[in-house]
Amino acid sequence: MTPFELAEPATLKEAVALLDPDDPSVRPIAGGTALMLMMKAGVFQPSKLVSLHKVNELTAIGAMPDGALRIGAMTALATLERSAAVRAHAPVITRTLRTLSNIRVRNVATIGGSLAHADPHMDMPPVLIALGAHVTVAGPAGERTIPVEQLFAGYFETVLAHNELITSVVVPAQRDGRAVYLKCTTRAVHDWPALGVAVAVESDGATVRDARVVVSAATETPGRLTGVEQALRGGRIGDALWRAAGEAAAKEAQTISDGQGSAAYKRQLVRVYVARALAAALKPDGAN
Amino acid sequence: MKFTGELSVKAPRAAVFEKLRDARFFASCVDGVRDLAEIGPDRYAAVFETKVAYMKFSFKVTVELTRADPPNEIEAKVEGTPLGVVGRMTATSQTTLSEVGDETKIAYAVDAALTGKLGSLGQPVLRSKAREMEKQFAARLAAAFSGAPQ
Amino acid sequence: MPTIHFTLNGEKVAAEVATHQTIVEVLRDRFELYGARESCAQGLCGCCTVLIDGTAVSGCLYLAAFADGKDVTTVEHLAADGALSPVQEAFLEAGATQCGFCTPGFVLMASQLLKEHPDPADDEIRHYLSGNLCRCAAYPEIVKAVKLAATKMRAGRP
Amino acid sequence: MATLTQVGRSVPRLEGQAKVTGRAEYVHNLRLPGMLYGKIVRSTVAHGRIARLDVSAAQALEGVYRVVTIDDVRKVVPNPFYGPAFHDQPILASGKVHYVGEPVAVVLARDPHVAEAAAQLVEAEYEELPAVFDEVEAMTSKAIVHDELKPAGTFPDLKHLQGRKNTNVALDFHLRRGDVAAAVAQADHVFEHTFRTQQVLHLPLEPYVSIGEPTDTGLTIHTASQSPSFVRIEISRLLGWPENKVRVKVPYLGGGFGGKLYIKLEALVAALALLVRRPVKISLTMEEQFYTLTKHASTFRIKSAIKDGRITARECEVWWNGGAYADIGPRITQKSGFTAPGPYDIDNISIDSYSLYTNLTPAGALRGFGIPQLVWAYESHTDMMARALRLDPIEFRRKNLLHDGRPQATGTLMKDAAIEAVLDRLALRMNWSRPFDRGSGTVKRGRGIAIGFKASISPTTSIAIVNVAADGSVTLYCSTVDMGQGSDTANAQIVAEVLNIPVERVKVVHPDTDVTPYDMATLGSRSLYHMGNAVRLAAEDARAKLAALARELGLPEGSNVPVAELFQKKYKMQAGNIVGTGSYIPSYVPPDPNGQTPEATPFWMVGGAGVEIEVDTETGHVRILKLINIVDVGRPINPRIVETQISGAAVMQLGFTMQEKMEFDAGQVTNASLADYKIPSILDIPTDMQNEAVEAEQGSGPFGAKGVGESGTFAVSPAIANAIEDAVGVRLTALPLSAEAVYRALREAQGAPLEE
Repeated sequence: MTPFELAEPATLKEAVALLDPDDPSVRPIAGGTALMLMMKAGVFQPSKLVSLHKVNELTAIGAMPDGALRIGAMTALATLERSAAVRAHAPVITRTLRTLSNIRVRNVATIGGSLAHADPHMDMPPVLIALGAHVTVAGPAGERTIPVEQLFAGYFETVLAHNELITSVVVPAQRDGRAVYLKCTTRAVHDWPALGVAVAVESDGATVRDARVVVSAATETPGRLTGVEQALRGGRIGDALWRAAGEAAAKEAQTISDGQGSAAYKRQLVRVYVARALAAALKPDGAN
Repeated sequence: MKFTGELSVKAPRAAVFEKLRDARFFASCVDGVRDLAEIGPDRYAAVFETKVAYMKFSFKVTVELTRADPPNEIEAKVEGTPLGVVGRMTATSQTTLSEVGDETKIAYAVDAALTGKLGSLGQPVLRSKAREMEKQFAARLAAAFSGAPQ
Repeated sequence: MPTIHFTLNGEKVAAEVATHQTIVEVLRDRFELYGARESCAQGLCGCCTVLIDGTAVSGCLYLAAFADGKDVTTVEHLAADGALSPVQEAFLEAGATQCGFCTPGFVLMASQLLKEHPDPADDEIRHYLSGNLCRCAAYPEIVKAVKLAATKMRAGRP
Repeated sequence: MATLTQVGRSVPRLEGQAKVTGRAEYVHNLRLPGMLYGKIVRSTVAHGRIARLDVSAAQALEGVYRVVTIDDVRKVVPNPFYGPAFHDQPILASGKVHYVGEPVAVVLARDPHVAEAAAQLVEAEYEELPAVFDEVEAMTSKAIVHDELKPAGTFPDLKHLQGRKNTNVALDFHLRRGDVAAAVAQADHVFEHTFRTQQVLHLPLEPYVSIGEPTDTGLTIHTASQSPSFVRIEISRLLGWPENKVRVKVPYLGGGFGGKLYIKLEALVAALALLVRRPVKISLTMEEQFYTLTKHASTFRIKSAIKDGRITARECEVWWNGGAYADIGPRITQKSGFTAPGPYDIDNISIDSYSLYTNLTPAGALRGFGIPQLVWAYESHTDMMARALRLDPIEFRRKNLLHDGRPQATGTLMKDAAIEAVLDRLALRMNWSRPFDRGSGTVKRGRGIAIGFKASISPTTSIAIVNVAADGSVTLYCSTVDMGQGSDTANAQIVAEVLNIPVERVKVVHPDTDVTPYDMATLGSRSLYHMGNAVRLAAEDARAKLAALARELGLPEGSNVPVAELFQKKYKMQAGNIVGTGSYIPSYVPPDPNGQTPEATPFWMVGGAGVEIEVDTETGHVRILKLINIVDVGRPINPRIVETQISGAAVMQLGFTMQEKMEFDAGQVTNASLADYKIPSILDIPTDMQNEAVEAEQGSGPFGAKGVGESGTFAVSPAIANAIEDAVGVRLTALPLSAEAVYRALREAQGAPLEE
């Protein structure tokens, strides 16, 4: 690694002011686990890092008046994993975090930092998209809101400006829906996912009322399969519907080849895992 | 990674061919190419720099015109080493020109690979980048032949 | 170069560090503590595990500057008074170390696990230690060692 | 045999306390005053002439001490080529580069970060040459990796190596026994299959690391090496110095597995240290290990003739992908060539084994010395034949097994090889005769077994010194390197047993060529047998001298006077030493041109594996439910350490079977990190893993023991492939057995192959 300037502002406002809209070599650093990898690999040589460690206003987890759950961006993933409020609000988040990277990384990495890193192999983005979450973002002009599904512009790229910071993640109140995340690895049990599938399904007893189906890792950015969602709505709950959804997903998802598998194989994984995730979400004893 | 595309420009095929086989012109259509220098007959060296999100990738590249069949086809090979890390970029491109009415259709096929340390980290990154560059390339090319400022 | 002040294995210390230095480098170069050691450099193998404010982190991905004001504990602290900790005893007795390079990381992670789960099931042990790698693959012995340590610790409690 | 008190006990490792407290010594930790750090600049092309090497920008960076190229190296090492088989490897690239990642220059700086940054500023340009990557293509390729080769002539078993030109074949080994053609002509059935294995690597968690330290009297090399004696001899040869001016010190190793053998960074740090007259340390990163040494990828064509359910002939053709430098590949080609037909009694045998140069990272020994590649092929082949003949795979094997007293392919008679016992125990532990649950729906279950064997390397020497102090405590001096296998503890147990003292009274001195005597190397499971015998002889020598001392002091035979009293009586104070020495080299007869020899090996190693698996037919994922490893280790010296060796070896091979593969693109490794090259974690191993050493005794071994480090690797891969076919009816012939490979095979079998 090469030397850089390290700024440690105490407030969000100072932090934003220290960033440079035109200079990508100035980056905010939260937990830093992902950024450190880039720096160690030599692909990122920062001129200045703006540490958010001393910014205290970004770590709260709390319910909002509309029943949504607001999670401060600097909340460590391990804190989220242990949070009773999170577990009660969306247990799929708790379950997903359990197998996300490893304990040491979860102890340090933050939810805001992991979203801003925008690696499509991350586990949380598909889950948050399925749950309809959005992020709040602070910039020089104030705050704005971006749905998580619109946050990712490409590999390691978000729609954030270089001087914008994610300040919180807001997970809306979940109705009676059930959400499931399935992670499929191909090189080892513990690995980055070759495919992540998150589904959130609401049912009217025998039929699907609404569904969100999100795939990640096998595609360039995490994203919803809206065609599949459309096809699911009103469908009769059961294996035939899940299989059909799997088929539709395999057609709709734009899978890519990499070290974890060919595009064709990943299409098969999408086919299988979308069906399995839907089945798991609507299993009679399936936990929410 | 492979990508293909085509576009039509309002210019005679021979003129398009001549322009395309001029490395300087070609390089001017590719975002991030600088310091182009001729190092031999139909061989050029350049630095290619591209940014993905907050990361910068620099390559020293050599471009070689491997085949020219006026006014139909041009084949070129690009090889580059990323500055600073073990790894390598290779790309071959094939450009075919055909006349469609008073326009010339340019069809191109590029097969590019990025290996080494950047491979696992950068391959997918550059893949998405390539798509973006391809769009820019097409736009600049179209602009060049439409008389619009380059 | 900024000076950081932190508590290291119970002792108040200060060190001048470069911004791009990691905590594992500083422990090695400034404090001659070698139990945390960089191997994969990606936070995946666990050889560089240290505890910061009581939680385990990968020292190779943790900027030393961030340790300012914090409490840093390394494997050397477990047997500071010369007596092995129950986890260390159990690793020794269960034969859970081969080449020993990954052992300090496993010992620290196992100690953390037993703090959170005094009587972990095999699955819990495997889950907790899934982010540590042992190329000699002493994994079955490591699971045995953690269970043995749990027994020792329960027996040792008043 | 008298009752043993110290041998056969599972005493904890002598160094266990140091390891659990993080205080064990590794070169990784060592820092010397005034030390410089070296960062290697590496080739970016697979094969090419260096057209231009410009170090000026790097040299100009603040904090850079010096940038070194081969021209500088030649000032201290005029002929800078090394290697155990051929002197083919330059200390830094000389004129040409032969693989991506080959060291081209080194930047020295006091701050490793500066060295790293400066290394990026070295500019190299290459004129590329045609390259060859595949071992079979290398046989006939027009791309020739080396223009010329000089055999090293170091080892007696490699004396026959030839200097070669215009070929990529470093060594070809041939064995002929009986008449294969005739047996094939008379056979009921003839089967022929081809199998492949991939490049994998050792990946010790302590990456390669060495320090060169100039001293008043010469040079000290602190190195994570499995072969300190070889390092001393080779470095002194390179420098033209007497051996005793080079001191090689080796503390514990953070894993080795065959990687840290012969010369890795030692010649480089030696040259650097002498050039700058300061200590120089080079620690490789995890990534750089991928540019240092791999395990041979291989292609194995195997053909068998069957008559009345017996294998009457076997023809083997094996191509080994040696990468850019031979390293110890020629020995692997030859030694593993001996056993290519497997542990079967076959009258007619033909073996052709080729060690080939390619433009990839050099390949060397990796836990098994070529044997896992061979067992993969012959045990997959054996199962395929049994299946085709509708014979039970265990019965088919049993009918063809090689028994003690029968000649093996080399003509050497089998002795103390518990092949049948291993097969029997496997069948029993697997409950082979009981009905088996085959799963249902999309999850199918299967089981498989395999057995393999290995000849130990020969002839090699080990020497040990046992020093009894005046208080009766004992120090053992030997150059066996403890890299986790527990050799210090086992050797101490042997000393303790012979001298009838508790093992705690024995201290083992780490390899230090100024102090510890010669040992060929710690490799190929040879140490417990060879060094164990030397240690036993040294301890017996000390015991005899103690007895002589007692006689000299007029004590009656068998009076058992404590050692401390003996010394006290002799010197009238606590003073003096008794030094015992032991040297061991087994007998060996080199093979004739047909590969025949009456003494191919001092001992045989046998390993078997059985697995139960389930396959997800929709994704191809294979889950190992049970893994049983049965080996013949003779009599275990330390049963618990033996068990960790068996299971550790099996898990390593499990990684090579299911998940590990170096990916190359035009000679470039594309997954050079633990993020992309996945070694087994605790979640990748079966929860039901059973390990067993069968009741056996190696007559010539120390207390009946023999080597164990590799036996657990032999049979794992084919056992799993056999179980996959058992579960879902598809046969995979290339490693690794990835989920995608299994799924593709399933689709192929359904007549609906998955597109590329």
